[in-house]
Amino acid sequence: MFQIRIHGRGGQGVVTAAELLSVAAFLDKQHAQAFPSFGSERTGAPVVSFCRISENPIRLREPVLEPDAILIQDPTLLHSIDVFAGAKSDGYMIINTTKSFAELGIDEFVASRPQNRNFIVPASDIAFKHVGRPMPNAALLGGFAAATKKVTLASVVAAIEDRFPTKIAAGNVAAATEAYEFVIQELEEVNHVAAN
Amino acid sequence: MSKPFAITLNIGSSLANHTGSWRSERPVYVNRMPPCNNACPAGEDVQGWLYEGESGNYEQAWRNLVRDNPFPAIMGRICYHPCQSACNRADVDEAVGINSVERFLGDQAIDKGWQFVPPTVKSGRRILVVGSGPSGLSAAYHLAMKGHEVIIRESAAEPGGMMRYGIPAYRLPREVLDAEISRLVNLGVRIECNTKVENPESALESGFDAIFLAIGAHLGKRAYIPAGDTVRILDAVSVLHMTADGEPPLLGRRVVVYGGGNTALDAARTAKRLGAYEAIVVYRRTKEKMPAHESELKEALEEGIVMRWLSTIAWVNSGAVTIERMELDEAGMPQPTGEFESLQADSVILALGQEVDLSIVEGVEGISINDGVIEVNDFLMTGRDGIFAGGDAVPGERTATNAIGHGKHAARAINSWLEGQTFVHAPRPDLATFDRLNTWYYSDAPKKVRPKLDAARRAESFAEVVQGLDEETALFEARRCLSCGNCFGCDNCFGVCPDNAVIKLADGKYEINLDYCKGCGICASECPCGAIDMVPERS
Amino acid sequence: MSTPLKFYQVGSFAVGNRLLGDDQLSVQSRSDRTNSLTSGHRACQGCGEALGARYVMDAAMAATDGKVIAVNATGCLEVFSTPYPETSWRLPWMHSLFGNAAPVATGVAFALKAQGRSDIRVVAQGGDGGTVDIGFGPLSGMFERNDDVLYVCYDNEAYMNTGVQRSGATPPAARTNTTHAVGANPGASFTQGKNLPKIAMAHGIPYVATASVSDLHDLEAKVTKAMSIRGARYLHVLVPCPLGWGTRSEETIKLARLATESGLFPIYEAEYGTITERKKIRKQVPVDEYLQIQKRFAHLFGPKGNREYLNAIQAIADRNIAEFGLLGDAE
Amino acid sequence: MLQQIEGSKAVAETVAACMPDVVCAYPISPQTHIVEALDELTRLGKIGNCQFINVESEFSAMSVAIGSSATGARTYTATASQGLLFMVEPVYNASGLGLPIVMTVANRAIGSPINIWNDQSDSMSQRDSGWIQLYAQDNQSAADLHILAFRLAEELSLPVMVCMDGFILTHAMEEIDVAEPELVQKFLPKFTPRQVLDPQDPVSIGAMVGPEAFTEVKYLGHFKQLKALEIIPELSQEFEKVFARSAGGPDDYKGLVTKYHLEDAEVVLVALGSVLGTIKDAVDEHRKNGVKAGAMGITSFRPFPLDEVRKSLKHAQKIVVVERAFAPGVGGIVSSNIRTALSGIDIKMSTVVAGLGGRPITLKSISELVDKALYGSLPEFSFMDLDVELVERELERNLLTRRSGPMAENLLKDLGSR
Repeated sequence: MFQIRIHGRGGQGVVTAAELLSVAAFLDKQHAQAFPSFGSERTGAPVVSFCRISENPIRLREPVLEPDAILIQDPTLLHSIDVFAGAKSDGYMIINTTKSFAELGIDEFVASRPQNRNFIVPASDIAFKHVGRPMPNAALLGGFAAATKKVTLASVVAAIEDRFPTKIAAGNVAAATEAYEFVIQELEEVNHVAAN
Repeated sequence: MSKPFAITLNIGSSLANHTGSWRSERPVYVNRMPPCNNACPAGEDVQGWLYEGESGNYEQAWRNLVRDNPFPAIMGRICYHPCQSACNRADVDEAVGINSVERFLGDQAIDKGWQFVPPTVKSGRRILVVGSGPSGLSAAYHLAMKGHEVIIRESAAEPGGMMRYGIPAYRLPREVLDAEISRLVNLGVRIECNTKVENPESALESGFDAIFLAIGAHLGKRAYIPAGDTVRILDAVSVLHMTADGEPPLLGRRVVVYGGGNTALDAARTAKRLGAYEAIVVYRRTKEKMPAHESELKEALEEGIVMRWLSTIAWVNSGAVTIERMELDEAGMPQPTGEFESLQADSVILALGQEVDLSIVEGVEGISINDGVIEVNDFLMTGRDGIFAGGDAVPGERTATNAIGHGKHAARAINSWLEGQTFVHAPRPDLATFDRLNTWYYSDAPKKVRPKLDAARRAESFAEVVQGLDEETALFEARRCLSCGNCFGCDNCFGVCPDNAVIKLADGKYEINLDYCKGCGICASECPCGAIDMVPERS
Repeated sequence: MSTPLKFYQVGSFAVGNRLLGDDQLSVQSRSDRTNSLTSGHRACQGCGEALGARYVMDAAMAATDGKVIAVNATGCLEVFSTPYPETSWRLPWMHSLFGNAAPVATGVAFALKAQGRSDIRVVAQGGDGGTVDIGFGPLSGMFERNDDVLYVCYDNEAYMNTGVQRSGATPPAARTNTTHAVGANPGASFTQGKNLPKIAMAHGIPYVATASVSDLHDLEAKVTKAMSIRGARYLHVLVPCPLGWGTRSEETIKLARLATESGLFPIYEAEYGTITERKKIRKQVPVDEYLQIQKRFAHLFGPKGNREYLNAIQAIADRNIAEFGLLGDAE
Repeated sequence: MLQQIEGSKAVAETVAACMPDVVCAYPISPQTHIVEALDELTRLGKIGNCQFINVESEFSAMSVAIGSSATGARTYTATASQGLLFMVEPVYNASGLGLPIVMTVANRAIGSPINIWNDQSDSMSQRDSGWIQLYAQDNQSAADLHILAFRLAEELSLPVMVCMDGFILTHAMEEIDVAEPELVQKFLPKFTPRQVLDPQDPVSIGAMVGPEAFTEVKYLGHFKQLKALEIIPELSQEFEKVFARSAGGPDDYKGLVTKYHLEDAEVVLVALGSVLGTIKDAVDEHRKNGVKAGAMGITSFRPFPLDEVRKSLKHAQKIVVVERAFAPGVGGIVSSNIRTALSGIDIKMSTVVAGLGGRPITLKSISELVDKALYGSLPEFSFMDLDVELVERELERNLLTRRSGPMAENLLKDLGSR
C-alpha cells in the first residue's frame, strides 16, 4: 500500500488533488482511497488530504500517519506546520516552488534522504501559464506520476478530463503534462549527477 | 387495506359516541306571539302572512290574511296599523310597512279576482246582521265561512257603513270598497239595503237563530255654540255622508272645522275638495294631544289645511267665528284665557264625535244601555239571549279595525252559542319581545315609503292620495319582517351547532338530534327571531 | 323578478334562508354539507374551535369537490376529535405533532405534486399555541417557500388543551393559569403579542385573512377564495373558548362578534402582503362590553377593577380601528 | 457501475435509483454532499417527478417526510448529529405512525462542545426511537443498504435509518459499484402504502391512544422490529441474487451482522460502522502472528439480532466491543445489548470507547486492544487513547477551585502549553 499526504491551503484544491489521484489509480486498475482531513477549514487555512493506493482492496480507515509521499502545494506551510511528520526515510517529497531546497531551508531534510525522492516543481507558475490561475494541484499530480510511477500520466490526464469542464481540463492537463516532463527532466539530472 | 391498529381510524366513527348525555338543558322550538299580531284588533296573523308574502306567494299570503280579516284592500288603506306601532323592527331601524303590504295583497286579490272558498258544509242556521259597516260585514263573513246563512240588513242605500259614509273617497276609493264587499256577496252573504230593522225581537221570531247588531255610531255630536244665522253650522258626519251620497252640502269658500279627531281632518280636507279655499281646523288642545292620526295631520297640512291649536269656538256670527285662545293647565287640560280672535267663515263643521242611534233597542227586554252604547258581555252578547252587538255601538275604540275584530269575535261567539257552548279563545303564546331577538342578523333596511299623490293635485279631486307599493317594494317590505318569535327557516340553528345536532327537515323545519346535542345553547342565543327556548332536562 | 333579491329580513348574516337558491346558500346551510367534523366529538359545550373547524373544512371541501387532505397540530381540536377508537373526521386527516402541522402539510402537498394529483388540496390547522408559538418556525418556513398549503389557525388565545396557559396570542391583561390575576400587574402583560396575520403578510404570501366564527359568510368566502389560490395561504380564525375565557357556552358566537365589533379583532384580507379588504364594524361597541362577560377579565371590573387597563385595551381597539379603517360605510 | 466516487455521491445516486417521490433536507455537516447531489439529480430530472424541498430545520425535514410518506410518496431525508436531535420528536412520530421513511444519518458527534467530526452518539441516541437502524461498514454497503432500506421499510411500514460514519465514509472517495437503476427496480417494487391520505378512501391517521390500547400499539411496533429480523435475511438473499453482492458489505451474514474469522476466534472485536475495516486489518495482523483473533460487525443494530450475536460470540474467550458512543454514567451501549444476547454465558467482555468527536482510531491502537485483551490488562470499560494526564490536571483544578472555568477551554490551554 502506498500512502500519500497532500498539504496545502483551503482553496488550492487539496482535497481535489487527493481525489484525482485516487481516480487515476482506479483507472490504472488499482484500489484507491481518497479522503480529506475532515475539517471545517476556510479558504487560506492549512489543509491536508490523503490518498491510499494499493493492489488489494483497502479497509483501513485511519488518517495517513506515515506517508510514502508528501505533496506540498504551498511552501509557506513549511514554517507553520510540521509537513514532514511521520515521513518515511525513503519517502517521496514533491514541493511546489521556484526556489531551491536551500532557499526553502529544508536542504538538511532533503539531504537525509535518497536524492531521487525529493522534487521541486514550479507548479503555480506552470498552472498560471496553462490555466490562468495559480492552481498547483494538477501540475503536482503530473509531477507525482513522473516521480513515483504509482500512477500513469495518462490516468492523471483522464482523471482531470473526467472531473473538469473541457476548457479548464485542457489547461490542467497541459499543466500536469508539463510538470510531468519537468520532473522527468529533474530525474534525469539527478541520475546524471549520480552517474557522474 | 389493513390499517395500523389504533392510530389509524375509519372516518366518522365518533357517531358511536352519544354526547347527548352531557346535556342538562335542551333546545326547544317555540312559537311566540309576535307583537304585530298581538296589537292587531282584528287578530291578524301578520307574521304568518308576511312569511308567505316574503316568498312571493301572494295568494297564500292573502288567504292567510283573510282568515282573520276579509278586507285587506280596505284595511291596507284606512287602518291606523297598531301592528306597526308595536313592531319590534322599529327598535332596529323602522317598523315594517305592514299596512302597505296588506294593501298590496288586497289589491292583488282584487286584480286577480281571488275569491273566498265557501264552506262545504252548511249549518242550516240563519243569522241576521243589522248594519253593513266593518263589524257587520266582518261578522257576516266569519259566520258565512262557518256555514251559516247570513242576511245583512242595511238602512242606507249602499253597504259599507262608515267605510262608505264616513271615510272620504280620496282615502278609500269606492271601487275598492265595492270590490271587497262584492266578494262577500259572492260567498253567499245577502245584503238588503234600504232596509231598516225596527225591532230585533220580531226578527228573531221570524226565523233568525241569532242577531248581530252592528249599527255603528252615525249621529254627529252637537255642542251648543251661540250663533246667528249667517253662518251654516253642520256636523262632520252629515257632511261626509252627503258627500258620499253625491249630494255634497254647500259650504262656502271659508270653512272652519271644530274638533281634533280624524273626522275633523276628513271634513276639512273634504271641504277643500268641495271648493273651499280656506279650511281651518280649530282644536282646543295642542298638536301632541290631538287624537287624529299623525299621517292624517301630515297629509292635511300638505293640502293647505290651517290648524289653530289651543282654541275654542266662543260664538259664531255675521260670517265670522270668534275663537278664544286656551292654555293647558298643570293637568294638561285646556283652560280659557279670555283672549279672543275672529276668523271669517261661511260655514262651521262640528267634528266633536259620534253617537249611536239607540232607537232599535229601545224597549227590547234585557238589553241595557250605558253611556250611550249597548252593554255586552265578553262574548259581545247583549242582555238578550241571541242578540249580539259590536262595532261602534258597543264600548271600545271606534276604528274600522276594531270593528272588524268585533265582527270576528262575535261570529265565533255566535257560533259557539248556537252549538250551546261557550267560546274559548285559544291560549295566547307568550309575547315575542324585542330582547329575545338577536338583531345582529338583521341588516339595516329602512322602510319603503308609499308614494303619494302630488299635494297640488289632491285638492282638485277625490282621487286616492296614498298610492300602493309595486311588487318589488312590497316584497322588500315583507322581507323586512323579523319574524319575531317564529322560525322563518334561516338555518342559523343548523349552522351554528358545534355538534351538528340540528337536523334540517324536508319541510323547512328543524329538529334537535338529542343523541348529540350537548345543550350548549348557541342555537337559542343565535336564533335571530327568538324561536328557541332552552328547557332544563328533567333529572 | 329581474334583479336578484336581497334578504333584508336577515340580511346576509344568518346562515341561510329558506328562500335562497342552492347557488346562494352558504355551505353550512346545505343539508348535504360535508360535516367534515361530525357529531360525537368530545369538545366542550359551545366550543368555538369545533364550530370553526367544521366551517372551514366544509367550505374547503365544497370548494374542491371534496378533495381535501387535512393536517392537524396537537391540541384541543385533535384531542377531542380523534380519541381512539373514534374519529369525528370525515375527510383524510392526519395528526403528527404539536409544532409540525405546517411542514407535514408541506409533505402532503409535495407528495401530491410528485404524484401529479394537483386536484387534491391540503389544509393544515392548529390552535394558537401550535401556530404562533411552537409551530411558528416551521410555519414561517412553509410561508417562505410558498408551499401549496392553506394553514388555518383557530385562535382561542391560550393553551386550552393543557388547561389554559398563556400563549403568544394571549391578549393583554387576560388571566390564564400562567398569568394569574394577582400582584401589581395582573394578567398577561401589555406586549405587542405575536400578530401572526401580519407576520404572515410580511412573508409576501399570496393570501392572508382573518375571520371569526361570528360571520359565517365572510369565513366561507375566505376559505373559498383561499382554495382558489395556489401557494402558501394563511387564515386566522378567532374561536372563543368557554372554558378558557370563562364564558357561558351559548355566548361563543356573541363573543366572537363583540371581539370584532369592538375593534379588538380586525377582520381583513391581504394579498401578497398588501391589505385588500377590511370588514367594517357594523355596530361599534366599547371593549368593556366584550370584556366584562369574560371571567378571564373579571379582575378589571368591579370596585377593585382596573380602569387604567380597560382604557389601555380600548386604546388597542382604537389603534386597530384607525390602522385598518374599520369604521364607516362598507365598501 | 464500478467507479471511483465519493461515498456521499454514491449514496445520492443510489437513493436516486430508488426513485423517491419526495426528498427533503436541511443541511448539516457531514450530510451535505448527499443532499446537494440529490438536489442536482432532481433538477436534472434524473429522479422522475421527484420533489426536493429545502426545509428550514430538521424538525421540519422529518415532518415533511411524515406528511409525504403518509400521502403514499416514497420519501427520503438525511441528517446528522444535532440535526437528528432537533428532529427527535418527529423521528419518534414517524415510527409510531409506521411510515416507511428512509433516512441517512451521516454519523457525527453531539455537542456540547460543538464538534463536527465523526462518532455515533447521534444515531445511538435514537436507538429506542422505533426506527430500524442499519450501520454501513464501508461506502459500498452504505450505498447498497439504502436499497435494502426502502424495500424493508415499505414491507414493514416502518422507517429505516441508514447510518454511515460522517467524513470517514461520506467524504471518502473510493471504488464503489453504484447500483444500476434497472437492477434497483428489479429489487424494489413500486411503493404500496399500508395507510394513505386519500379523499377516495379517507382515514384519520394519528389518533390519540389512551392506556387501553397504548401498550398494544407499542407491542405491535416491537413485533414489527422482530419481524424485521426475519425479513432482513430474506431480503439480503434476494439482494445478492440481483446485485451479485451483499448489501451489508464484505463478510455479511444475512444482512444482520458481519463475521470475520469468527469460527475459531478467541478474541473477538465487535463494532459498528467503518472502524470494522481497520479492525479486520488488525485481525489479519494478529492472525499472521498466530493469534486467534476475529471480528464481528453489527449491521442491524435495531432490531438487535440477539440470536445471531449469541451464536457468533458464544465460543469466544474475550470480547472487546469498540464503541463510537457511550452512555455516560454507565458505559457501553452496544456492549449492554451484547450482554443481553449472551445472558447466561460467562465471557470476559471489555468496552472501549473510541473515535469520539473524530479522533482517529488507528490500526496501532486497535491492535493493542487485542494484546491487552489477551493479557488481561484491558479494563471492563475504557477510553481509547485517552489523554489521561490532561484530564487529571483538569480534575485537579476542579478540586482546587470551584470556579475553575470552562472545561473545554482549560483542556485546550493545557494542550497548547505542552
